[in-house]
Amino acid sequence: MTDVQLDPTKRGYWTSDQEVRWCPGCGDYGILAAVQFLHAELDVKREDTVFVSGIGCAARFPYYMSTYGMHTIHGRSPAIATGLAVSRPDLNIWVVGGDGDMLSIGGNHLIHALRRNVNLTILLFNNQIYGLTKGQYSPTSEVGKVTKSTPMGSIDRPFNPISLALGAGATFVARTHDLDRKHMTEVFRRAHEHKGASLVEIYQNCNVFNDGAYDSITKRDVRDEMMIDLVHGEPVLFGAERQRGVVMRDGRAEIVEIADVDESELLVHDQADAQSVASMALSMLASDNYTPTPFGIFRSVDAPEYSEAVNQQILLANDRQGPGDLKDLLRSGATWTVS
Amino acid sequence: MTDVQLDPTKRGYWTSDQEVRWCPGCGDYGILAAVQFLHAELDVKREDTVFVSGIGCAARFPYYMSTYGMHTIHGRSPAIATGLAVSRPDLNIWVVGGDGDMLSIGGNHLIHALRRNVNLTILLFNNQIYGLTKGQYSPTSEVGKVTKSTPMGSIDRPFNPISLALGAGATFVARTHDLDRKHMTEVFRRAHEHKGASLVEIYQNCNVFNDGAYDSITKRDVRDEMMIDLVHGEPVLFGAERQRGVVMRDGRAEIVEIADVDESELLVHDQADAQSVASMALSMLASDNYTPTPFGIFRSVDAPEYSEAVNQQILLANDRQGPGDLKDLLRSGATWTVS
Amino acid sequence: MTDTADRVDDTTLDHVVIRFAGDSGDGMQLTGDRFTSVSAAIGNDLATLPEFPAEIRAPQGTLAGVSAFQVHISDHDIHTPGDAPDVLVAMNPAALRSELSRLRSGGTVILNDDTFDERNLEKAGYESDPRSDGTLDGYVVHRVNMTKLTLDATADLEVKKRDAERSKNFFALGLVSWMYTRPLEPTLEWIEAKFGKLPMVAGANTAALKAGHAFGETAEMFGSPFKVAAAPQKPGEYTNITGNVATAWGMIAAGQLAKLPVFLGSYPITPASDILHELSRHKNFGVRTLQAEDEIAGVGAALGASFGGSLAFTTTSGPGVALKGETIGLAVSMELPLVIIDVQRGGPSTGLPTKTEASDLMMALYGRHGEAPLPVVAASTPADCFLAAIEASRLAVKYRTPVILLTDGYLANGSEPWLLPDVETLPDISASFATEANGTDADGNPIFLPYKRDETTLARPWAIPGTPGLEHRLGGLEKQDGTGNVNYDPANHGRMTELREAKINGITNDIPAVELDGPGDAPILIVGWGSTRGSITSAIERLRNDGVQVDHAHLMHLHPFPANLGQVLAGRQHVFVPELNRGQLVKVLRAEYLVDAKPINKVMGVPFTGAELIEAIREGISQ
Amino acid sequence: MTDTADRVDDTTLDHVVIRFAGDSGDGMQLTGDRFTSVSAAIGNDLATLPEFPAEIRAPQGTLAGVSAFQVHISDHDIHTPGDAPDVLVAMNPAALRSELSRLRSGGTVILNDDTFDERNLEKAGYESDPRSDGTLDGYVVHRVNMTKLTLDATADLEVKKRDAERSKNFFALGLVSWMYTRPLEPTLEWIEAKFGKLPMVAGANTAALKAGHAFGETAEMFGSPFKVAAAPQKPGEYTNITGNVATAWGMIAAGQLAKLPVFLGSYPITPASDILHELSRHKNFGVRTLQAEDEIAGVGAALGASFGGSLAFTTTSGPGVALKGETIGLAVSMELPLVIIDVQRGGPSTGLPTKTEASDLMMALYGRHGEAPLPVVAASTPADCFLAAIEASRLAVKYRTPVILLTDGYLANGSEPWLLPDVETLPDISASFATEANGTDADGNPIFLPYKRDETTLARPWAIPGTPGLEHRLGGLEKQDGTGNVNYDPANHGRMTELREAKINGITNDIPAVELDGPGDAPILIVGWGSTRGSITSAIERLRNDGVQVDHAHLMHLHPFPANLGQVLAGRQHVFVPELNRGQLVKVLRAEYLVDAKPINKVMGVPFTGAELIEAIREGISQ
Ligand SMILES: Cc1ncc(C[n+]2csc(CCOP(=O)(O)OP(=O)(O)O)c2C)c(N)n1
Ligand SMILES: Cc1ncc(C[n+]2csc(CCOP(=O)(O)OP(=O)(O)O)c2C)c(N)n1
Ligand code: SF4
Ligand code: SF4
Ligand SMILES: [Mg+2]
Ligand SMILES: [Mg+2]
Repeated sequence: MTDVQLDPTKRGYWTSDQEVRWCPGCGDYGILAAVQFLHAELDVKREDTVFVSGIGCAARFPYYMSTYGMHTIHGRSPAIATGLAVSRPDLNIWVVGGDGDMLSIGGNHLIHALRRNVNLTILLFNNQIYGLTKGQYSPTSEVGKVTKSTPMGSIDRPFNPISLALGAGATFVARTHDLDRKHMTEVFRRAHEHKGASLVEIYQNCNVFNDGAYDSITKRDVRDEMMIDLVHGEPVLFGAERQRGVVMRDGRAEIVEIADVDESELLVHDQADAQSVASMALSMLASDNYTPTPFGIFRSVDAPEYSEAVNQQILLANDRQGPGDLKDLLRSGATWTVS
Repeated sequence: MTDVQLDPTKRGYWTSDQEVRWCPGCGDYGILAAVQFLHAELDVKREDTVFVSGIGCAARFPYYMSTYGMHTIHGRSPAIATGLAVSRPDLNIWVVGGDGDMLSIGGNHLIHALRRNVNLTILLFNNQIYGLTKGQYSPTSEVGKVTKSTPMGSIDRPFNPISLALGAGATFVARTHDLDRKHMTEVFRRAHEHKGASLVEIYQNCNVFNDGAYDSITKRDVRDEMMIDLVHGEPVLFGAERQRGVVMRDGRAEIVEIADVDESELLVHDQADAQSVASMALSMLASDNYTPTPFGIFRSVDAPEYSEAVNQQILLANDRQGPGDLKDLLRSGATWTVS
Repeated sequence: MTDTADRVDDTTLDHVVIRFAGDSGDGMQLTGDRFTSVSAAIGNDLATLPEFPAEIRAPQGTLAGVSAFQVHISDHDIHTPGDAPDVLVAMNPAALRSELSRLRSGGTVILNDDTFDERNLEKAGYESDPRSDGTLDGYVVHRVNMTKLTLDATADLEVKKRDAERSKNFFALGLVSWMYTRPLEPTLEWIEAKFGKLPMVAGANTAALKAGHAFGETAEMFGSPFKVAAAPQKPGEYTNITGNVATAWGMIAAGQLAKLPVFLGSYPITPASDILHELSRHKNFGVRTLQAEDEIAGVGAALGASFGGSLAFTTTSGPGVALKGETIGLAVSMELPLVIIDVQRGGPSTGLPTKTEASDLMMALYGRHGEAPLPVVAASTPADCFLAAIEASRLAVKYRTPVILLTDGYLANGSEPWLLPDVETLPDISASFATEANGTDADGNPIFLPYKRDETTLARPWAIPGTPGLEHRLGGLEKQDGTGNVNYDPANHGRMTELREAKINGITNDIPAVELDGPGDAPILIVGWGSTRGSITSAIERLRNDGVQVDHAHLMHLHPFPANLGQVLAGRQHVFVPELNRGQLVKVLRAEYLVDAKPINKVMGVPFTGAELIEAIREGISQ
Repeated sequence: MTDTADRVDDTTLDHVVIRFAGDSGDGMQLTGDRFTSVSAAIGNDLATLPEFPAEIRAPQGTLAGVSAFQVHISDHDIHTPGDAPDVLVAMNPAALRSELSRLRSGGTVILNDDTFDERNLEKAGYESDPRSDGTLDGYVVHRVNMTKLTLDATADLEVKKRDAERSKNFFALGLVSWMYTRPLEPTLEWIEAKFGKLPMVAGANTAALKAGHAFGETAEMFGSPFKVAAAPQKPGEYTNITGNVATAWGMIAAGQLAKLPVFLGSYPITPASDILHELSRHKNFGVRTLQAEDEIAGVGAALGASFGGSLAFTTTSGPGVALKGETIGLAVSMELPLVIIDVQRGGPSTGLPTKTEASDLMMALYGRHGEAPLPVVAASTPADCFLAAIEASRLAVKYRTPVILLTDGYLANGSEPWLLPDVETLPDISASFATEANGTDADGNPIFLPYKRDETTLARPWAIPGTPGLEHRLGGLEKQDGTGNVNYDPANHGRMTELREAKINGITNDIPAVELDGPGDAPILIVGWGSTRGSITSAIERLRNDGVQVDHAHLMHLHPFPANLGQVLAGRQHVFVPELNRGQLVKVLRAEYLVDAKPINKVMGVPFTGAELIEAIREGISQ
């Protein structure tokens, strides 16, 4: 063992001995790096950290972390992680999966984990494709996508994962992308700190089956005009000169030239307002990969966390009923004695 | 056979010969009546109509309709109905189920049917309880609900079915309740007419396991103050004197006394605006059964219907490739002849 | 013993079978339950068979809505709720119509006469009045105006008429209690405890109960009351317990014995839901119950909890197990402890959800893709569910494997008196978590090998999050022997497949030999499993009385089998395997031991009667 | 026939086995495919075995990233891709390391010498250079600078160096084509057709292919080229087909033969996805494909489509079948036609997704709760998948039942020359929908009885929406015989259970008797099913050459069995059942026929070699 493996503040400490087996150039590498670097900064222990995943390229993630890990079955990771979290509220649990894993087969477990507000940090690697099975369209693929299973183009209207999560009552919802380590790290940090379920959608490039899907948003030459950075408490502005902004009009988020509106009209981003639908409106701005797209934290609101509530009931039951005694339990119904 | 069974404009024509087996007083009776009366008015044929359901009290529905029907398994009806609709776009297909069936085990199939916009009229009987299995809490039960499986009260934050459906990108979303046949009928009619997936949440009383759950909203003495009737193109007003209304402020729907605001500030309901989040804000108004609650059509927007798109691809393929010929198919790869 | 109640003397019976039947809303299950409890406390041996409709409440007064509860009480050891009731209490015409055919000839019918109006007769499908058209010829019939008498009894109480009428089941209970000399006090106390906060309800029920009792005493309809004496039972403390409660208590006990917190991930389904309900009441044992969004999430959450160090369970019925197969396969691959409890019901598909059947055995054995062997255990009486749950947990924990425990609707809802075990004598089933490295890497540094096996059990170490230095990753891809790393090597896959199999097969050495009830070398051997134990026992008691020589082996362990089973099967003239399915265990026995075991099957949603078994066995012998 | 290529004369071989191996990115599957196609067109008999890693692209140059394609070409009838290759083409050190041990002793190794640098050697885990450290002693070794030669050949083309380098697989193909006298033209045409729109790519591939060929001709390394003559084949038109394509075409054909629109509800999963892909390309047959949100939705949608009158399929692999169990049970109860295709892969759990196995048989037979019998059919060669899909459809339609069709990863991706059937001779498998009432009610009015059965087949009528007067409701609750109404009557449940069983068992009279390959009364019988056909055939050919008397029965129908199977099994000295699992069919045979059939098992993700079978059989006999 080398030094970095003994120093929790070094990335190497968080790196397992398993060879990383993603395609060269895959966006997953960058995400892995961000998560590892973040952990080198966090005050958590390796032994208290668990990565849980389903099946897919993204879902290989746990193997590459030197923590505890479960690489489970397709779609079920939020449910499996829920059981772990409820029974072990002391752990730092991350759930990782792709758009197919989490939104197709696993969609139900995801929305239930979100509504229950189980203390999980959920990373949704959205590459708008099924990578591991070699390139079928996914529930986030754009209409008309030509893939092996849709030679004439897909006809399913895609989910907007942020809108779906907000509609499901999620308490923390954010978006980042695989090219910006710093942004990822900050969003992941906030997601980790959030008490309850946090969902982070990560725009991730699959350079083999859907290369450049997000180039129209995140490439250097367009990103200023296409990426909207959400900052809590600040007006929503973007553009190279921050010359454009977002206003709410007639229930819609609309993009305007700042020059054309009164400054007071600009939408001030409030991620902490549980009643507001402005976040939903912002999520709906990005209906495809050719519209300016918000990144950052859409919503981060307080609500009771699930595993804690479970454990409080246990404490309360102990208070009320006294600690469980097997002998008493067996005698809790009517009994009689034969002598 | 009696006369009514031969006259499609009579309810009796739409009534099967099976004894209805719901508890006396169950809200399901009223819904059944509304659906049957509606069909007596619609211009559809009995033989072209199919009711598909999962498992639960609500899901017994198909047995009582004199149409074709499938009483399937728990949670799967939207998926099963999708296959039927895609393969038989000529049919009038209704999907019926409870809050457990559709939002717990079946949540994923529901949101996928909604996003795909399959031509299904989906009735979600929301009694905030598991009826058939004798009274466990459901994904729509309020926090703190004491049931057999939650003797110390439930801790799961409930889904708001309207918000969830909107977040999933549904094209038609509405709410009605079992006491108002007329309202139900109109909403069902509009749902039926909608091209694509329509979801109707029906507040339904389970008088055995969750009696009076909606009394606080729909009872005669409170309903004027508690029920908000959504009318397309009109300001959202309610109250015995229509003295209250809804405005959008800071991204929230808020209830105001009309006297306190300028009339122009009132939210004008626009169910046809696909980009607006006002419907979402309205859905979030009713966070429990003690807040004024909107009824009617939240959203009804146009979007390509799924089964039609499937069939268009078939026509197109026929145009492009010519009608399928088995002999040609077998010879479509490289072939060679041995003589 | 015969099928009908034998008079020991004029006022004493050795046993009696009573069937309470009425509308779903009539409270028959409660009535039966109370009668059972009181009889248990008197010291009778007993067995019960509740039967209720799949609908919550089918339309009142219809056949579909009939709910019944059969209870067999006895002054000696009995094994079944009785083939044919001696007494039928019918609260309405539908109950009479649907249940009468079960009554033994000459049996007693007690009717709530007030319900026999035209409407109800019609709803029940009677074209003429069964009370007068000869239908009841050959039975002893008591027509009692139970509704009216209940209303009279509660007239002073200012209860609404509709509410008062609801107490008529207590009237029936009072009457039958008088007939069979059951004390009222326990029920009065129970009413007080249960309805104390609703004095109106408590009052009406009390009044009705007493009125029914008094009616028996005064009406001069019933002759003198019968006694059924206490059965000679082993000394000790008893309680009356249903299979579902016994299962739940067994799970709690297993947690205590394993020194692990109990976790249940479940989704409601008949007839398993009551296990979830019962467990939820005992959070003071540190029990965590999660009502998941579906069965897959239920078992998934349990698997997650198992990884975290809980003793994890999932409870369900057939349709749920069908859904859980993929996750159970993952547990096989991860080699984590997990107990899946299948309370079987009538299939296929939704089938007969409230009826019993034992047709999930093959699914339990083979219902997963790939080679995914796991132990299968079955309970055979309601109380046996307690020990079966502990045994399933023991195997799961010790061998780090999912285990399927089979019970069924009959066990789940049926009850029997249970001699409470001495808690101190229950087995210690604890396993210790790994805390240290168990291997060295190429450089000689200590490392943790999550798939390095115990030499005896072949179980792998169980290291849970929170343990420093033992961080490891589990998954469903094939793993390298020892390290547990993903591995696609052909030879390794072969080895791992064989190791997983050998581990489970090895359990055969860790379970008791199968015991025989019988001489041990009888020409006829009956091999049973699950809830048929009572029926088989009672059938062979009678066969033996008739001089037929027969052994009975009843299997708790269905995979792997006890080591001596091959011997036990060998050299018999006849091997019969009665099952509430179309022949499942019999297939496995034939394949494994190449013996010509013959199936005896019944798939009707109800247990075998002793008579059916006797007939089938006699027929089998004569062939 | 022996294991190594026999020279017929100096330049003619009777068969040869070539294995192309390289990095996942090296295009080995494509190279193998092209070589196969050209050989097929020459008229060789052939069999192929593609093998690729579970990762999309494991790190370049690593063992985990090695992808290989083995092809066996021959001038006579062959049955397997060959036990041990004669020639190994290794595009990098990892390929050499991972594949060398398979090569027969004395075999030929062709290396891309340019890749044997220090880095790559290290990535492959070589500590010294295998080219010089003795590793290759005993083999004929050709070191070729494929990368450099490819770059040279494409130098004039203005292709970027990285892109040009990609064409090196065509260089290898050109070289091997020269060695075995394969024409270049078909591949040149193929390149044009495939890459015509990318002239750079087409140009580079063409140049590389020609350069490889020229290198063989000029380099004087390889002696003279060998020929492998055409195999004597039945006259007719042939195509080379993989199992997945054959399955897809069989589904389309079944739709045509049944005169029903084809519907596929599916969810992608290795190795079944290609069936979905292939079907999606043929919408002009009216084929509807739905990529569902999961496997449960896939089979559910298919069941919905079946109710609507489609010939409905769902395609998946083991984990998917595990999820579909509940819905398949519903189809059993609804008695609707439905074909579930399981392309088996290594299990349990995620297992070895790209490797083959045959361990889902028990799940196919029993993986549902309750008594839910259904027919199970298995294909035995890639081309046989076509007929197997038609047969599964025939049974589904005729008997209104779900049918499980088992193929596996080896069949799915493997290919063989297929004599195209005469479409006119394919069976008519159409069924007519019910259009009229088939019963009368109490008042004598005509009514439709959805569960009134055909007297011969016991199939119920199939009435689809759109048919006036036949409106009816299906469900998973037990149904009344005839009417199909919900029914909880015990006797009815027993009857329906037996009817469902009898319907499926009756199929035994509607399937061909099992045919024997062999004398018919040999003391040794081999019973096989699925993709082991080739291995078994080739093993017993050799055994017979050695004078061993042996019969071979290969089952397409695994439930119910052909009527004569019992007879076929009777009176043998030895019955062996080779399976790519731990012994599944053998269990069923033993249970059903009480014969002491012995398992021969392999669970390594790859087919049996002939040698393994021979050894196992010889060992079995000697015991
Ligand atoms: C039950 C089951 N169904 C299907 C599969 C096949 N499968 C594996 S990963 C996957 C989807 C991969 O897409 P995604 O989740 O987006 O992950 P990515 O590979 O793109 O990171 C599928 C369909 C499986 N392993 N298990
Ligand atoms: C796979 C499966 N899981 C569980 C059940 C048991 N079950 C039947 S209905 C139901 C829920 C009923 O609640 P809901 O859907 O709200 O319908 P309601 O009865 O309230 O109308 C459950 C859990 C089942 N039949 N199948
Ligand atoms: S297939 Fe795509 S997502 Fe998967 S590892 Fe390769 S580049 Fe990444
Ligand atoms: S249990 Fe509730 S929902 Fe079900 S039929 Fe009765 S009242 Fe209706
Ligand atoms: Mg993806
Ligand atoms: Mg409900």
